[in-house]
Amino acid sequence: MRYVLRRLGFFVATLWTAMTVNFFLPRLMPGNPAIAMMARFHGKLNGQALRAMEVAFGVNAQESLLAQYFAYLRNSAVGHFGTSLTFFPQPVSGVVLGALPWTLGLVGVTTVIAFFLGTLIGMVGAWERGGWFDSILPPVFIVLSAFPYFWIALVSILIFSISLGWLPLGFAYTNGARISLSWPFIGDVLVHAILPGVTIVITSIGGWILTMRNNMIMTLAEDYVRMARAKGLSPLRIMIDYAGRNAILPNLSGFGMSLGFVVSGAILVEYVFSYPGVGYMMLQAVLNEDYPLMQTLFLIITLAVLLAILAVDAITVLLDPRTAAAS
Amino acid sequence: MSSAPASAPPASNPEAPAARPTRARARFSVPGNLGRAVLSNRKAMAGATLLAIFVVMALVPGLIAPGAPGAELYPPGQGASFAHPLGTTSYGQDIFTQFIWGARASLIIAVVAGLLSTLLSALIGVSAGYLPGATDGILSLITDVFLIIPAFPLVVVIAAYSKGGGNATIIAVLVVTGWAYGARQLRAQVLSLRNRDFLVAAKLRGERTLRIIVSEILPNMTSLLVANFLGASVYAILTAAGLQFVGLGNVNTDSWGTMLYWAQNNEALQAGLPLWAVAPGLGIALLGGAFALLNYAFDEISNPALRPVRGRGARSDS
Amino acid sequence: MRSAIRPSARSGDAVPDPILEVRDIRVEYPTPDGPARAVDRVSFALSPGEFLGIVGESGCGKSTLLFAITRLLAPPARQTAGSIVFKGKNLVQLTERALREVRWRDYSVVMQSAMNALNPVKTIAAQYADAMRAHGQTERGAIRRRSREVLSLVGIDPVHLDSFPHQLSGGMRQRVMIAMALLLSPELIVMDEPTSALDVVAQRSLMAEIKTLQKSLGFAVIFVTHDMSLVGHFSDRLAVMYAGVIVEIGPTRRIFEAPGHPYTQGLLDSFPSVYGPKIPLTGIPGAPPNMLMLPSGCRFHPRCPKVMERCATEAPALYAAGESEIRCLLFDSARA
Amino acid sequence: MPLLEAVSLTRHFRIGGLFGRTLHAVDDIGLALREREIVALVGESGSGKSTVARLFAMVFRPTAGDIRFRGRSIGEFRSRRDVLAYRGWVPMVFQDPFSSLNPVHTVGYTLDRGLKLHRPSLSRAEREAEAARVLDSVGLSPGLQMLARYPHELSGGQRQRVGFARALSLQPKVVLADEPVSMLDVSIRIGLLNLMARLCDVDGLSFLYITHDIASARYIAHRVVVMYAGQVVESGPTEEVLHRPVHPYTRLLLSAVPDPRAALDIAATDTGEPPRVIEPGEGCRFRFRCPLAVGLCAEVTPRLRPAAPGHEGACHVTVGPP
Amino acid sequence: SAAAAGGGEGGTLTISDAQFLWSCGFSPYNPQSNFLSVGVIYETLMFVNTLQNAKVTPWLATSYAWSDDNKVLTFTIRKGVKWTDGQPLTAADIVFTFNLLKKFPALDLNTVWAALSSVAQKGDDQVVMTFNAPSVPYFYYIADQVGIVPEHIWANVKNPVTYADAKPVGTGPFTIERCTPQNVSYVKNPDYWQPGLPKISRIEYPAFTTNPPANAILSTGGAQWGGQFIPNLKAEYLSKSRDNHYWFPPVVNVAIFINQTNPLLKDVAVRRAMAFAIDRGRVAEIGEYGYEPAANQAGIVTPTFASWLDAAELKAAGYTYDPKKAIAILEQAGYKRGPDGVFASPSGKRLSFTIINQSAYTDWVAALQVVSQELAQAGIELHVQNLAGDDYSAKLYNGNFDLAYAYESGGPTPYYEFRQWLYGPASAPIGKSAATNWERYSNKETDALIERYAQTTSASEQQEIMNKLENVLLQDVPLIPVTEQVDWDEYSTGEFVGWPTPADPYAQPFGGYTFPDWEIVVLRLQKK
Ligand SMILES: Nc1ncnc2c1ncn2[C@@H]1O[C@H](COP(=O)(O)OP(=O)(O)OP(=O)(O)O)[C@@H](O)[C@H]1O
Ligand SMILES: Nc1ncnc2c1ncn2[C@@H]1O[C@H](COP(=O)(O)OP(=O)(O)OP(=O)(O)O)[C@@H](O)[C@H]1O
Ligand SMILES: [Mg+2]
Ligand SMILES: [Mg+2]
Repeated sequence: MRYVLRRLGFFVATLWTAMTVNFFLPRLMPGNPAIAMMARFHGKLNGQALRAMEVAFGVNAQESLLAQYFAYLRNSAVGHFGTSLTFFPQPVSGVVLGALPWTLGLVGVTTVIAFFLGTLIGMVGAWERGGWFDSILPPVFIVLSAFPYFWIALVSILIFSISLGWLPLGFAYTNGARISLSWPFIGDVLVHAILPGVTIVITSIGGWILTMRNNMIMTLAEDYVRMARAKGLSPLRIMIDYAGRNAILPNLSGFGMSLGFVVSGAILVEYVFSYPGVGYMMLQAVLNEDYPLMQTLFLIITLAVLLAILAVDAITVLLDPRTAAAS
Repeated sequence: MSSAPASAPPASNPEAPAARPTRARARFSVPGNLGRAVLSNRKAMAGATLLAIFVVMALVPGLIAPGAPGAELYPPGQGASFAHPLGTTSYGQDIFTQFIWGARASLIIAVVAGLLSTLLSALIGVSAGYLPGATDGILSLITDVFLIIPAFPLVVVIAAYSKGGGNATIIAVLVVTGWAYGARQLRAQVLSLRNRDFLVAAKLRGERTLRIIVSEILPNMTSLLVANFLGASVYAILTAAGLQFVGLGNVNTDSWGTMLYWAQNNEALQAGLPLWAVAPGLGIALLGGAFALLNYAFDEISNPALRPVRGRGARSDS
Repeated sequence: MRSAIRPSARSGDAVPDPILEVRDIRVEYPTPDGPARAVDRVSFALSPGEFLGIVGESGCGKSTLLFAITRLLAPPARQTAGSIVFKGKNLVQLTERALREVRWRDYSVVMQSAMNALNPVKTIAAQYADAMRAHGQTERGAIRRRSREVLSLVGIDPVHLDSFPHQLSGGMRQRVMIAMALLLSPELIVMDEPTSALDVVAQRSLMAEIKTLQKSLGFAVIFVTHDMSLVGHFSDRLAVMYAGVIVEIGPTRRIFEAPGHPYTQGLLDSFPSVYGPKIPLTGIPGAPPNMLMLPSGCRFHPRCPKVMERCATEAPALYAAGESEIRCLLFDSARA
Repeated sequence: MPLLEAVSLTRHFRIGGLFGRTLHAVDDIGLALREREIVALVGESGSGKSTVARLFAMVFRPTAGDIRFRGRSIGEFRSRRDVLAYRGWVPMVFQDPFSSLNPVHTVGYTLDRGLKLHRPSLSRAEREAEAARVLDSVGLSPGLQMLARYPHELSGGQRQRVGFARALSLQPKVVLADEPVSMLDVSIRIGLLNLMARLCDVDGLSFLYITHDIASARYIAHRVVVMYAGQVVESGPTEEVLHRPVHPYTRLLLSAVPDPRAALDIAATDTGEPPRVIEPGEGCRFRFRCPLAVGLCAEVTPRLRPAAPGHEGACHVTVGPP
Repeated sequence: SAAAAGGGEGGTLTISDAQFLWSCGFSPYNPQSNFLSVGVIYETLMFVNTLQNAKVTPWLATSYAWSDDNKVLTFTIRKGVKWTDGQPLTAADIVFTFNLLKKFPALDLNTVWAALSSVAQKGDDQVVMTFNAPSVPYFYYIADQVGIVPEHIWANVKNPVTYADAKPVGTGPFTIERCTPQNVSYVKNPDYWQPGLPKISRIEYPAFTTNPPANAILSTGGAQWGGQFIPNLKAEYLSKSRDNHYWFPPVVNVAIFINQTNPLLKDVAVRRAMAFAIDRGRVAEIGEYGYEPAANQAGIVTPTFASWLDAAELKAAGYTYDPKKAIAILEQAGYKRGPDGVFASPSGKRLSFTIINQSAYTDWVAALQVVSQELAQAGIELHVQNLAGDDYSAKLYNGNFDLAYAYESGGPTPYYEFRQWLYGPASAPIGKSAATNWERYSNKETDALIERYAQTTSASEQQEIMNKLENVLLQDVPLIPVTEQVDWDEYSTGEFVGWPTPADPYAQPFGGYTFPDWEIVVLRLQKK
């Protein structure tokens, strides 16, 4: 009971803090959206258009900051996120909903893949400690994880798209293709996801390998693993059911966090690959001072993290009977 | 049958034989042994060597590559040659010079941001772990909130806001968004230390709380603090590079991230000047890699259970 | 003028038809300062149904020996010599796959701390089932039936089969472990300090229970502990270890009545008694040796009250002394 | 007047938060320690022995009751000076020699800090000399050399002695020794017990010796206090309690004490289950395991009553109802 | 490719340009996205060609006429034009369109209602526009920049300001088939009023978030028309195919705007010295890879507007790169060089300035590095402050700068740029946002000249006025044109022909932003 209350308090406090930060931060920035928009046009716009935009965006409608803040809280609560300035005059919710599936699909799926692959490699590495598998894969991936993501992405675009021409150099699907649930389109999407996906996995897998390997090594020294060997269980069963299952538990909470960070991690990926997801949108929102869009994205990311943590909490309880008892 | 107990220890000091500090160096919790430990670990050695090279580059770039990194002095777009080992940029700057000078900014960001966020982590994490009840609750909540608030977008926003502030702002941003993870780890560690009798002993001795934290708890966490510092440094290197790459840093600084920004803007990879992008990219990667390797190895050093098993070689006579 | 009788030569006639014969086992831990020999040339034999206690101070290599016997040494430990013949098969030569056959069916293990030896995320029933399935018993009903049976044997309500380890008290967990060891009715159960995590009262009552089970089911037991007094009542034979070697082995009663090795004497002298006269005890001066820097000659000589000159240079063998064998030059009748 | 005395000492812990329950770690106990006396506090795991020590050491505050040092309630010690003084008179030796020394500090540092805080009149050199002297006195010689050692360079027995030295350097009146030998090898254990006895005889120290090893209690203690589930169930002169135990728990405990030379005698039916101390309610807390339990035991908590001069027990059956 | 498969017989034109993600709104009055619709979907009354001295081509209007006092402009509307929903275009639609802009000033991107007083229908095919004052230059905004919308649809739009217009109904040669944030697909309007046009069947306009993929797709033949800066054009584009071509016609000046309120910069000697100290050729070479030509101090973009240039005056003024001259000017004006080589005013103020710049425009950042190195040689210290877009713009518009690197929007003649630069009433005090004239130049005579130009349709008079305005730039140096901003235009003749070229500059070449010009281009294009 106390546990549930604590969790609840934590969620509310986090959400509120995030929303507040996210309200005030952009407002501290100089300039206004109309000016930001002008800047983007590289002088092609007539100077008078600035006035027109200021009127359209309503940026000069002066209201006290506090009033704006409460209006913002109220509107957020009922799912009113306003109109995007970058994608004027589209409603923010539509813009975000259009972009979210792509990000979740690409970055979300690859994060899950990276987690499972990394966990697997860490597990097998620890199991085969000192063997060739363990001496090669973990160190290589751990060093790779310190590489700048965008750089690996750029180099792989150069090699696989531009030089070899094997894979598309960006986008979520072929331009002009009709978005549908047909096999050709899905195939098209998958082909487009290979390069960004693989680069994400390559650069993010190291962390999982490291923690899983360390946990696994600790777990392998536990008496119950020795006990499992003593019982004559098959190595696979010991590795997965006895050592692995226990070793993965500490990793789960990290996984919850990272699932939520999918959205933020997407920024560079989508920037490099012209991927039409929320990460790129975030960057645009910041550059264009698109408060409504920025705030909604922030909110969504925060909510995503919280939801992911909630989900992971639930999974942890399923996997680890002790947590249920502790609460 | 019985003879004089030739080597019997004096009765007053029964444990003397075992008291010789023979196994002292097998323990690594004492910072003094750190260097030795690093030397004995291959991964740590590799990381330390790389780091040493970068440190030299950062300290005396002028010795390795005399000349101003930003000066547009040479014919633009040259390939690698004896005069320009990495060629020149589209603006006629020497890429090698830029590369060497760029180490400094990246290293400074890594070290300073790493240190500051470790400091903040330690302050908040240790206080939360050691102080009871409400203090812990509030500090933990703050930590969690900072963990949850999406860091990179926050970084982007702050960086965009504080444009032109240079490295100081980037570092501030990295610290603000980077400390929470470490604080949480440190808190957990303190919680496990909290009920150790030596802390009770210190309290019973009459030590004040601050002194207990500073001189009894913190020294016990050196390995975690070091790991934390290394992790925070990698985070700083990568995030700063990412920021500079998307153009949110100060584009006039001499850093690898900025070099990449310029290279990317001039499409160095496609335009036949791949070294312009490859060199700083590798620089960041290797610097990050050096920290990562050190960290990886440090896990092994500070946690004996993780030490590598060298399958062969140690087998003795039988 | 008796000659030193090597245990291998003797075990055959002392214990007819041993179920387990351990010969010259040596185990090393590689360390930065060279290999630490935690177990050195240990030999003994065990008859069916026999209860062998192994005692010695903390760190003298008891657990290591036990894990070597059960082939459960985990890296970095390495067995560098010796054979372990169990029911006619040399376990050292068996492949991991062949070993899996033998394990649990023919011998099982009870470990020191039941909390750590039970997988915390699986129910007791699942852990029992794993063991039985690994040995060909796949029928659910039979698994369930047998699980209930063994739990009842150790006096635990079978409803606890569906509990997780953390839901049981320490004493119950230990019993669960012992029941698990009985699942496949093995002929040998190896126990590594199975009660040391328990309160004294619980410790004694569990020991009594083990003894009862052993008598009724007839399995042999190797029982490792550092608590000499604990095995006094229960074991048929006793092996006393010091710094990786067996210094004395013989019938328990005999050792308690007339300890031969000065170390054994010292051990017995270190326990105050609740009964009898209150006498000042001296214990054993000094501390156990560092495994990396073992004293030359007899490993006990730096602490030995009866040390002789040759002790520092000459490593004693196990010498027969009545029903016991003692590793002390005092008993070297050949030279004495 | 006893040197150190607990009167109706009670300590409860709240567990489980909002709808949490109360754990009665120590419930209304009385305990007195005279000068130059070793009192053994025995009882099984979780019976509240450490909690009593920590209450005496002012690690915890009592939920109820009082602790008096030379007749003065220690609750009155409020100023830092008073508290410091008390801590110097009544130091604690910890159960676990491995966790009670900070691995990053030398033996010298540990001792020096204590001296600096408690005996500020000593100069730096005097403190060093004093530390070395105390180390020598507990058999860690040469003391001067020991000062530079780190804990990991010491064996368990040596650490335990450092722990003693740390307490002794403060020139204490009473030492609270919480299971000081439970983690040690037999060969080292006895040496420490001998040291305690000597300190009591020679230097006139008092000890609260906490253990669950009744044989070692007999070996050094003048009096024995038996605790069960947070309460004192029996107390009296050592030989008296051991030879004529009145409480069924004391008897059980004694029957579990190994005497290799004697025949085995233990009720195999007793499970050794931990006592129930979470909201225990009225009634004898041992009744669930007690072979003698009668109806009254479930209704009325037995109180300590004299069974013989200086020997008290709390049992309806053996000592009689209140 | 999948796109080509759906192209039909006319072929699919793919445009490559670095944009942000599409918002899929096509309102012709949304400044962020109107370039996607004005022209190809919403057509204009006339087409005014910037590259051919403002040559006018009739479009939705067949003719226009100014009244004698240049205060009334009358258009005759074309007959037989249909909206893509089948309704006919009428003069009422034009009247409705302009009155919509009046009602909702946020839509009036060119502030035409600053000059207009009324728009009314005359007869069934004429529209009469009345101005407050003679306003000849407004013809360009009214005829060429305002997309005409159908009254029968827009009259029902509640709030045209926030109306996205996802399914636009226009008169143009294309309609929107599909739009996703990543791509806009145009498909030909089969009932277009110019028979036989357009010849191409589809246009795909993908959104690239950064330059490199846009460039890559262009050079690998995935797109046929591009409008972005390609750093190493030869290696990266031209060498890839013999069909790949480029044409970068300059249109406006990139200039150093000099804050006229800065006490040190008030001194014309300082401004002139700077104009001499900058090697425009080198800036163009290093900063712009030589693709953007050096500008001249007269402010006339050449060769585009070469006929307007008073070459003799320019030559006489002699603003060639000459650091010695710069130093001489300063010394003559009483400035003294300090020990650090930087000049100081007689009152001891160092000639040290900060120039604000857009950090996102890497070519400018590079260009300014050259500029600051050059000014340093002439004893003027320059700090470059590269700012994020919004920060930069805020400073620029509010006049919070010493110097600013920037440009103004142009028009079909140099007049437009000069008006933006120099017209005093269009400016604002420091601290208030100025739409144009960011350097806060203020000169009554100049203002009068600019106003007089608006009153005449006489070419010779216009030329005379322009000569005087050029002189203002030469003598007063309110700003220093450094390079000439070009329209980046890369195209492939592999699939389509009919592109504008220097030999046939029938429209501004690149599609993005240069509306309605890109409509003119796609109407000319045809399969090879
Ligand atoms: N992983 C290891 N690396 C090096 N030495 C080890 C390792 N594990 C154990 N040892 C050493 O081997 C020796 C024997 O250890 P073992 O655990 O067998 O002792 P034990 O008799 O079972 O002690 P205890 O009674 O404390 O369980 C000890 O000296 C120990 O320090
Ligand atoms: N800080 C605390 N918070 C909550 N419960 C506690 C705390 N300290 C002790 N307890 C509980 O109080 C009871 C008595 O504990 P205590 O440590 O005094 O027992 P003990 O007799 O010393 O046991 P042992 O012999 O195992 O050391 C136990 O049930 C314990 O769980
Ligand atoms: Mg052991
Ligand atoms: Mg205790």
